[in-house]
Amino acid sequence: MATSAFASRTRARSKLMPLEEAAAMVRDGDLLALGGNVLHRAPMAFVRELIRQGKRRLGVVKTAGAHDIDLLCAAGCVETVNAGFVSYETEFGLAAHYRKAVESGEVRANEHACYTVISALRAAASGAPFMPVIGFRGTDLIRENDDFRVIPDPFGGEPVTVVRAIVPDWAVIHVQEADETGNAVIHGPKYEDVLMSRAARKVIITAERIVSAGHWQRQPTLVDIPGFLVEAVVHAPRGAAPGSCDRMYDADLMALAKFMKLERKDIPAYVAQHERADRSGRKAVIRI
Amino acid sequence: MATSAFASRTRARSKLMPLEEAAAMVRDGDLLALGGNVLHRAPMAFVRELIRQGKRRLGVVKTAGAHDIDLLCAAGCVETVNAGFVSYETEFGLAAHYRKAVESGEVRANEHACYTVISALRAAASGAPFMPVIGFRGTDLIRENDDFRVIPDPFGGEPVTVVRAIVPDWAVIHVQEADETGNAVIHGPKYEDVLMSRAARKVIITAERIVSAGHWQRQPTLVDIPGFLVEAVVHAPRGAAPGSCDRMYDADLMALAKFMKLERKDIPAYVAQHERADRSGRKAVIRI
Amino acid sequence: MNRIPGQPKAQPYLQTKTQPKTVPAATPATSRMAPSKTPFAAQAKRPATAPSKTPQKSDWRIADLMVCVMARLLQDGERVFHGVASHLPMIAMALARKLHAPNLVCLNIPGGVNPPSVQKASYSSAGADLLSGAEAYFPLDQIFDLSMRGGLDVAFLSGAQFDLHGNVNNSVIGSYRNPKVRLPGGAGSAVLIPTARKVIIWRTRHDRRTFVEKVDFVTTRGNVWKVVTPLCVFGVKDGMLRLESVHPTSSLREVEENTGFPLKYGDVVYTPPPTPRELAALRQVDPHDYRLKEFKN
Amino acid sequence: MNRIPGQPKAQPYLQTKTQPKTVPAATPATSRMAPSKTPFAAQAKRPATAPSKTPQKSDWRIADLMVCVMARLLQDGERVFHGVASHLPMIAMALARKLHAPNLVCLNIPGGVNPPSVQKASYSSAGADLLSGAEAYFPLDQIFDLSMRGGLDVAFLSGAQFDLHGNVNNSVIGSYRNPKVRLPGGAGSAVLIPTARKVIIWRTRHDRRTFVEKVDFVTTRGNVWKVVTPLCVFGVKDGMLRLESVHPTSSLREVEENTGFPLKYGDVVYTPPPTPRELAALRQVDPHDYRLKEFKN
Repeated sequence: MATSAFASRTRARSKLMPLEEAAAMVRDGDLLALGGNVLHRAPMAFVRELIRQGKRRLGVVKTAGAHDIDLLCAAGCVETVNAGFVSYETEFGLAAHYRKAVESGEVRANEHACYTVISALRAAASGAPFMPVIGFRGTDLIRENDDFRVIPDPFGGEPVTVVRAIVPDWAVIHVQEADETGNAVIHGPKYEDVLMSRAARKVIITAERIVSAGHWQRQPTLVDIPGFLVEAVVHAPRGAAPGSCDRMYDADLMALAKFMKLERKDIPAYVAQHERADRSGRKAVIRI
Repeated sequence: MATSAFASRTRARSKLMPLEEAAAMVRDGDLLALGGNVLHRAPMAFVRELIRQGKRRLGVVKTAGAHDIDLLCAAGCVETVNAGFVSYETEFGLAAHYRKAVESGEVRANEHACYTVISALRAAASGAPFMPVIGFRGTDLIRENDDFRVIPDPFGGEPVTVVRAIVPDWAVIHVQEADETGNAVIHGPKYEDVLMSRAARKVIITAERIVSAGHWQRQPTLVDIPGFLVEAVVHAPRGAAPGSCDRMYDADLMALAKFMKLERKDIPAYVAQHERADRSGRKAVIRI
Repeated sequence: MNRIPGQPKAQPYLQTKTQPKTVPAATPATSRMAPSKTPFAAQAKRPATAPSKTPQKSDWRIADLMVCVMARLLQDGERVFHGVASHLPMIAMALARKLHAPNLVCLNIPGGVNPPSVQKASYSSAGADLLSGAEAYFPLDQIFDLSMRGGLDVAFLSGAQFDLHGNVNNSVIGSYRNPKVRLPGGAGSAVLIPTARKVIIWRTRHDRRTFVEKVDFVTTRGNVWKVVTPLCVFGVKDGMLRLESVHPTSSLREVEENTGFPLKYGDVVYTPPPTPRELAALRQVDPHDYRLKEFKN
Repeated sequence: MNRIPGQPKAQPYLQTKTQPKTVPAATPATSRMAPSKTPFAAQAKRPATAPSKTPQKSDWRIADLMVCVMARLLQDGERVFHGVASHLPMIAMALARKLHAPNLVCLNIPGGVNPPSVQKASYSSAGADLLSGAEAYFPLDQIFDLSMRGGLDVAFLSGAQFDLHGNVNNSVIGSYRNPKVRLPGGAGSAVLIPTARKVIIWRTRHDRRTFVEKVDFVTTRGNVWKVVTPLCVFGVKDGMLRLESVHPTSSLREVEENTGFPLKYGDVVYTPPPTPRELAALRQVDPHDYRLKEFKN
């Protein structure tokens, strides 16, 4: 194949930028889909940067969140959480900051089933205003959450619940590998991240490693997120810590245990502590 | 990992069976989703076996079919075709047998957009009675094809077209590699095959190569179709010929050109010619 | 520790083969919840590879019993799902696969079909370790789809409150808009409990705050099949929870005193305790005692 | 061969830089369709690597012109899709990427994002060769989704019949239920023409059976932006096809005589012929002349 004839391909605009710059694109009031699941591969460096930048009134959407949502709630950045589950699994129990913020009325918990989050994102990805969710019935959530309706089946079957599309302004996804044009590969479980990248208006990738463009040309089917969907690529080593990142590091349970003891007033100092590490990634591609 | 403690896993029931046996499970009147796209990776050996077994009144669903649908129509096996496109691309033009069968009224062409086939299969895969298809509007197909309705958006937007679920009785998918429990890997383009495997009631895999169980344990995310969804695995070398099968063989244009000259009466002899080759796969796993 | 006297040595333990002993109605109960946090000293000293042939009460803990009970409920070939914060079902599924259900299809959030081991899932039942070495990849969205189309046989789910009618609450204590306690949320249960063929509820607390007259909020209801607690097993009949067996460490009265709705029961039997074979397999499947984690909060 | 006299050597060819020459209204036309099957003898003898600096009419064929016209319609950075049986757009997309749109995002059914070459796609524009060596994987279902959510810039689509109002028929000649001719079907067009930001229709036939007063069946209608034929280019204004340029090989009268609906036009210009740079790049992109394939039926 005459790759040489297509030399221009490798000169595609680099989307690599500093964490600060990428986070600065998020505006107060934006709706963010956060990648990963509970303590795994959540974009924590990005979350901490949002807090350092003092974002307000954010919406968050995720099937099952933990430290990401808890921390954003602790910092007062959040207005609404659309999720099926927010908690630190067994080890650390409930997400205390999230819980308090909801109980005080500061944050609105727009509870979904994890699947209705998926369905709402599928609706967004396919441009549809809603998505049928056949199994979602007999729950008080239909009454309390405005995202649901029960409609007749035009083909004569039983009435069916539909969920309104959720279109995130941003999907923020932490991956193991990305190139500067935004092509990204998730190793291990992908959770809802691929779907989020299709549902959101814009995508920000934070990545453990920046690989050279053309890295996956031998196996393009491995690329989970094609670069043309991506707005920004941030080099963020240990960007999911203190959560886990498959093949890179496991969750830092000691750090999480320490965090559990923090009160709300301690959060600014907590995220400030992480600033240097969070912003330690490469800012530009080094061309050889 | 204590794999030895799980020795029973490798003793899972083998689903490997002869082509004849797998095809015999299909009953007259069944609805079949056929894998691949136009001349690529369609389950041609299986299709020819269906013809040899004299199946009748089959329904077929596929986004874009070519030789598979044409041949089934030539043999009089088909009642309804649900597809977005049936033709041999540029080289060989229209699918003459399909066309004649529809024009004579023998076969009903239930035309879809390729995407409404996908949406109808997505509905089936998610157990929903229908799926919204926002872009399907202004087409006479809504009037002529009973699979479509226009319904109000319960969230107050514009009315939206919905497509009825299509639940195939069988997805028949030709792959490069499968193990005897049904785990299957498609190399190259996957087309709608993965979706079909989720939408259909039962799945039949025909495979170029049968690999040992546990073959993908180092990279389970490579497995496109998990064995537990699969009813039968058939070893079918050159099972997509005269179409192409990525990394194995390209389309046999000479053979296709010859086929183009056949009339309907020639079809029994044509499929009989292929019988030996089609049934040449291994019938059982050779355990070492 | 409040445990009723151990079973006689001659009693057969395999639930499937024998008629378990009927529970005496007046067994005394003195605590609200069966403790199971601390492993028995005797157990801790026993080498894991050489279990006693004739188990005594000191051979097992409530966590062991619950896992074994949950494993016994699974049949070979079934497709079974566990979610997040689900160490007991995760281990029960691995145990069933090892014992009587070699063709069980174990499904989980990270998408590992039949993970070869659960030994690395120390703090999470949703991590990459459950995908590593698995047979295939079948992640959460597809598991939901599978259940929606009627293809999921068993789902293990939990919650904070349950009532007689099988309603499940994991959303709020108090009102939805102005909650006294915001709970984690129902996760997948609001779509899985209505659609999975059989739903097994487990909960490591059994008290009147958990088993209530009426749940504060119906997060979901549907095909609840069994409820496994530290005290007993409920089944469902005519849409109502019905006591099926009482654990040998508890009593009918203890269950009654710790349940906020009137108990329905007919012939109630003792839950057969873990057999030596079960315990041995359990030690292999979960050598690090992750099954105790859910009892720590 | 029916070709109008070649353009004077001094005429600038780059559409973007110059005002193309206005078409004389009375240019004679003698055939119903511009032939383009047979390459010019002169062209066949000319070494592909050394194109003439001053192209003559014999430098290019209608297939070349159509591909160049289609390529020129694409802007850098746009996301463009071609489907099955689509050699001309496939080559046009590769050509645009090579020439003026290096950041074009080329999408296709097999899912290869920016395939490095289309040189193996001899008999199909939907095969694995378009995925091989691509930058990423983004297959058909996702391309449709992308268009539904407003993210597809350009779709290349075709059909058997078109009318003044931009209706497209690729379903049936005659009635849907009882067709005289069953056509292949609209493939993706029924959802892409309404949703892609811009739709470019191409068709290698231009006659009164193709451009009709009223299509027999509306397979789809919507955002048709341009229609490229062997004779001319139509644009769309106020929901109606409007002649924009006539190929230098044709004439206004020829277009008129071969179009089944009344022509709408204002200032009609000649389509700028392929430039030497375009032709050189085209020979690199498509050295095996696959662009002629669509003219063979």
